[in-house]
Amino acid sequence: MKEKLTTIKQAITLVNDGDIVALQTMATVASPMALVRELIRQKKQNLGLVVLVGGIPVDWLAAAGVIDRLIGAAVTMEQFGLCQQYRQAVEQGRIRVEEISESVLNARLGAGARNLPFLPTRGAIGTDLMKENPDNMKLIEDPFGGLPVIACRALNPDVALIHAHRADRFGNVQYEPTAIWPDIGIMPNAAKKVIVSAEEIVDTEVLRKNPDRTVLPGFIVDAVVEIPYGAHPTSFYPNYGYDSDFHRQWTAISRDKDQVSDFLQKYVSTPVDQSDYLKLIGGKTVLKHLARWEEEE
Amino acid sequence: MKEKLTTIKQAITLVNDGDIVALQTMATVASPMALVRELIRQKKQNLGLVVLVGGIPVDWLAAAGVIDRLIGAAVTMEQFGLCQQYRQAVEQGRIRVEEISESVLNARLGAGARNLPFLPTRGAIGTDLMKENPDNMKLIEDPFGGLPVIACRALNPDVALIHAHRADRFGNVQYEPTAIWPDIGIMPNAAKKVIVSAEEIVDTEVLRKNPDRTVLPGFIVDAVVEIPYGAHPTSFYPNYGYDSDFHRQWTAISRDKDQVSDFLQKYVSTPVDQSDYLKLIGGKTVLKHLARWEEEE
Amino acid sequence: MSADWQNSPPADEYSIEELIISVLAEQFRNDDQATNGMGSFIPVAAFMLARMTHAPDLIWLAGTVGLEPRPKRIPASTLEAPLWKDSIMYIEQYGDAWHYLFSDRWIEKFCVGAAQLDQFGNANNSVIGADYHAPKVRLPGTAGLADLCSLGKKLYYWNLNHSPKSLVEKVDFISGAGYLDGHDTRDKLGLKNGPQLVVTNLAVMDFHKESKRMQLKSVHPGISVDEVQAATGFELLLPQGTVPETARPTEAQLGMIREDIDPDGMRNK
Amino acid sequence: MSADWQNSPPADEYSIEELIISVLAEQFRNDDQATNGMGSFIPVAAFMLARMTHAPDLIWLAGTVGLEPRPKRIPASTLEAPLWKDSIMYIEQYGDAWHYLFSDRWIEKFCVGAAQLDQFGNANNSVIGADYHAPKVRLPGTAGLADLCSLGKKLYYWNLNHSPKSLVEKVDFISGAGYLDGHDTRDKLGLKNGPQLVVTNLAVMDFHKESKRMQLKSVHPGISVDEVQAATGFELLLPQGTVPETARPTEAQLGMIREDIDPDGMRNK
Repeated sequence: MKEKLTTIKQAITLVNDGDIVALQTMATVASPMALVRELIRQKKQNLGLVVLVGGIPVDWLAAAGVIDRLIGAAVTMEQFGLCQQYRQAVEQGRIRVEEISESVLNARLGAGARNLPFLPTRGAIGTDLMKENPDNMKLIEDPFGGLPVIACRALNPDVALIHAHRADRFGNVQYEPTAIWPDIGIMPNAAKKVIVSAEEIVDTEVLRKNPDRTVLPGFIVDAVVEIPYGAHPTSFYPNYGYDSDFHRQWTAISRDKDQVSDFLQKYVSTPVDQSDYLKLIGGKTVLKHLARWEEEE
Repeated sequence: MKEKLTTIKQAITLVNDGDIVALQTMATVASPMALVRELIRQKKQNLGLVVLVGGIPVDWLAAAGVIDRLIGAAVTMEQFGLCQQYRQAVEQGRIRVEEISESVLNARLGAGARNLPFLPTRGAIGTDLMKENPDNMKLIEDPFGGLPVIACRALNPDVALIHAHRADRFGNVQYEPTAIWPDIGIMPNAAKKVIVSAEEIVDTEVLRKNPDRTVLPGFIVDAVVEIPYGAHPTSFYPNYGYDSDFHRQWTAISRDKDQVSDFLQKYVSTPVDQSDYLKLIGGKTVLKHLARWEEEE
Repeated sequence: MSADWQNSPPADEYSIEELIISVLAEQFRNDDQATNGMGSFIPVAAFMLARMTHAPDLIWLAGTVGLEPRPKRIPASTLEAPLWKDSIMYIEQYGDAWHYLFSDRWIEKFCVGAAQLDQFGNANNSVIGADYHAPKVRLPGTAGLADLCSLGKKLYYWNLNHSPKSLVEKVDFISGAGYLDGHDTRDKLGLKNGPQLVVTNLAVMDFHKESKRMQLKSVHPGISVDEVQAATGFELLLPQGTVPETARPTEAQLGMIREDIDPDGMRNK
Repeated sequence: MSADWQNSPPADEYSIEELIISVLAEQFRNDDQATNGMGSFIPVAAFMLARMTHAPDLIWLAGTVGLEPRPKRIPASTLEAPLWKDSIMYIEQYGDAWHYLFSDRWIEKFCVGAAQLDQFGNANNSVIGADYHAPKVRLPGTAGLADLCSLGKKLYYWNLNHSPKSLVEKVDFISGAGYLDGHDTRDKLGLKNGPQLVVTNLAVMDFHKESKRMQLKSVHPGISVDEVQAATGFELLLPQGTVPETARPTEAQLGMIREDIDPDGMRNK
């Protein structure tokens, strides 16, 4: 097997300006935040994002001017509210949105993963999503005489960014039993390149104990880096919960340009590495607290 | 949750003459053999089978005159040879075969499970499978201007027969980590009814310990029965290997009508229940041997 | 299950959230299958209440992920792991969810909120304003709503802010198909079921059988028909005869909501 | 990995299966990905041999199920769990396999047998005889072959019984698309790659670059070109100049096959 272990800096050089980047993210769940911070540090430009439901990473990438388009089903931080930087950018026409439903996203990525030109869905029929997206969603007849379907055009993102529980140095990636969203279940399969951060790099022998938990084979992965707490401030079950305080800090200032700039300076530009970042966000005290999941207290 | 636990007799009454039955089976792997024997005992008629790769259960159902058509990708017992009773029936025109490739089977069942009229594949393009199957495979244009695809018509079998490692009385079904073939991974999802035999019926609490291993939710399952060694003579990893001696006994006589009749009388009609069957096939000595997997000796 | 819930008297004091929860709970039967999305504290409370009372076998797929979970109480998010604690099964969200959720074969009922809902039950969670690419307000987006609306689900909308801005004559953008232009315009696309009920802070509405226009079903205690009409951005159809009053939650229901289901008051956030 | 495999001399005594294994092993490079189906003792031995010699990083998806397994030796079935012992990953066969196997993005090489193979590399594992619904012989069926042939794989056929019945001018039924009618007829359907090599008990054949007709590449030691032609049901193209002799397996390769890979002799069954 081929060596895929590298540094976060090297890994993110695989992302080119203008790329379409598939980003693992739900409202507050499992997002490769260390990789996202590195995108900002490397001042990537004109990226397009593919998300199922984007949360804080989308807001940060919008705030930092890294992205100019988004393909996705929703952007929100659930109980923490809307992503204001993203919202402003869309309202001002700086980010163009191709809004698609979850089944359309599944179909576009599924077609990409299978190298098929399209997959069909009957979700979203009758909505305005189709009207705004004639290049990627076309109503076609069922050749067997049944109801028409929406053909959803194959989408192959240039690169997928993923955070996982463990990986070996050859890019074989495991996920603990938990919700498997399309961002891990299909996005990397459709992408042309895959970059993975993992809570820990382990010996391949460890993976062989639970082959059913391996979600990505090394041969589709291009780079893997070890980043403990790499999903902070999003949750990473069962390791740690989302950081409510951190999310609230962000939403408290996220409408204000200057404060946003200071925030990103502090949490994204200044830390020299993940260990430095973890100190900054509160160190062991906060991490211990998150490991308990606030709902369980 | 609703009670789904029943007897094998009751369970198989859910299968009607003429039904299309999706059958879990690979060449020598994991097949719900106790359910298959009950189909024969209840003298079901004119069943159609859907299989990925059929082995000994297909041969028995052919021999017993239960089936008159088959939709599948292959029928063979791998190192034990062809299914001779099936082969004779096809050659004599008693069983009509709709031969499809694995991706076409996946597409037909996947469309059925999603209630879509079809799913596309580019597998099988250029073969004669399409020519023989114009009702279910049609070449259609890509509406986005790419290569054409084969639209594979949705298939919803009337009933799926499944053997699993464990289930609760509400029809929630678990499978141990191992190969998950389409016969368990998609067939039951596409079927209108699902009948499951399980090595053991457990308390729901047992399932909650490993929710990632639950492969079928109770709400799609209609009947569940407890049948230890219910896949014999096929293998059921990790519980037991396939029974080579038994397969060889069958292939030794499977070309001869009278001997076949005697064989089925002995192993299918005579045993009053699974425990009786297990004594007949050699009892604990054989079962202990199979539990070791012959390749591991 | 509380033994006396069937004979419990209507409560005198309750919050509007508690009323909505009790109305929604009533919609779920023992043989139903239901699921919830993000920010769905009220639907989750309704499912839990239904399961504790008249519908113990209601199948619940928590957050579209966890089958038959046992959360201790409603957690701070309805799309995080604590909600699907102790599930029997995790539904994988690309493959399995397509079979169980994004088809019209299973999981028939869904409760959801919408920024705008129009007289034919079309829902908008996408943009406010006419220019899609430079909207006045960019809303979160359709998420799975576009799918569920078109895939034969029965949809139950809740709305804590009944106003001419949220109940509009025509939505700015159809993120979720209701009855489209009314009458048989939904049927003609082969879309089954659709919006069933709209429960707001003022009233309960359903849809006229023929025209598919939104129709007042009941007004909440203390609210007049005129008040409801004045707060609605289009003319509501009225039922024949007197408009009934929405049933109040019972004391037993309130006890369950406040003590067992949602002691942390997530329903009020 | 045996240290001296590179300098090992050609063996004097070897079985035809061992020769075929060594020829096939040669086709797999260090950066390839390969998989095997049922009854594939010879391909599995070839993969294992390649990994023990020149291609230690050859990715092997055993039985299309198990990634990078460590079977102790070739078990009695190439589609049962002992083959994928100690795998790094189990590929789920409905969803994952569609991405990795039934597309032309990954797993490029596949070794397979066919009951009939014609001059353009079209394969038949379905029926012998003209009447599809009452065939002279019902063969097992295409299984995944129809897919793999059309999905841009490079196919390596092996055949232990080179005869006019197995190598025919035109197959009775195309279960797996080769070069169809030759020339650009495969290309025109947008099908990439296709059959690369046919290794039989007599010879090794490949396909002419332009016409896509089967062409003799080498004859096995002790076999003449005439013998090969006489055993072939169509006219084989010949390479320019003398037809080379197929390289014999080395002593080191034989040692690995006999002692490590297949001590039980599954390759002869």
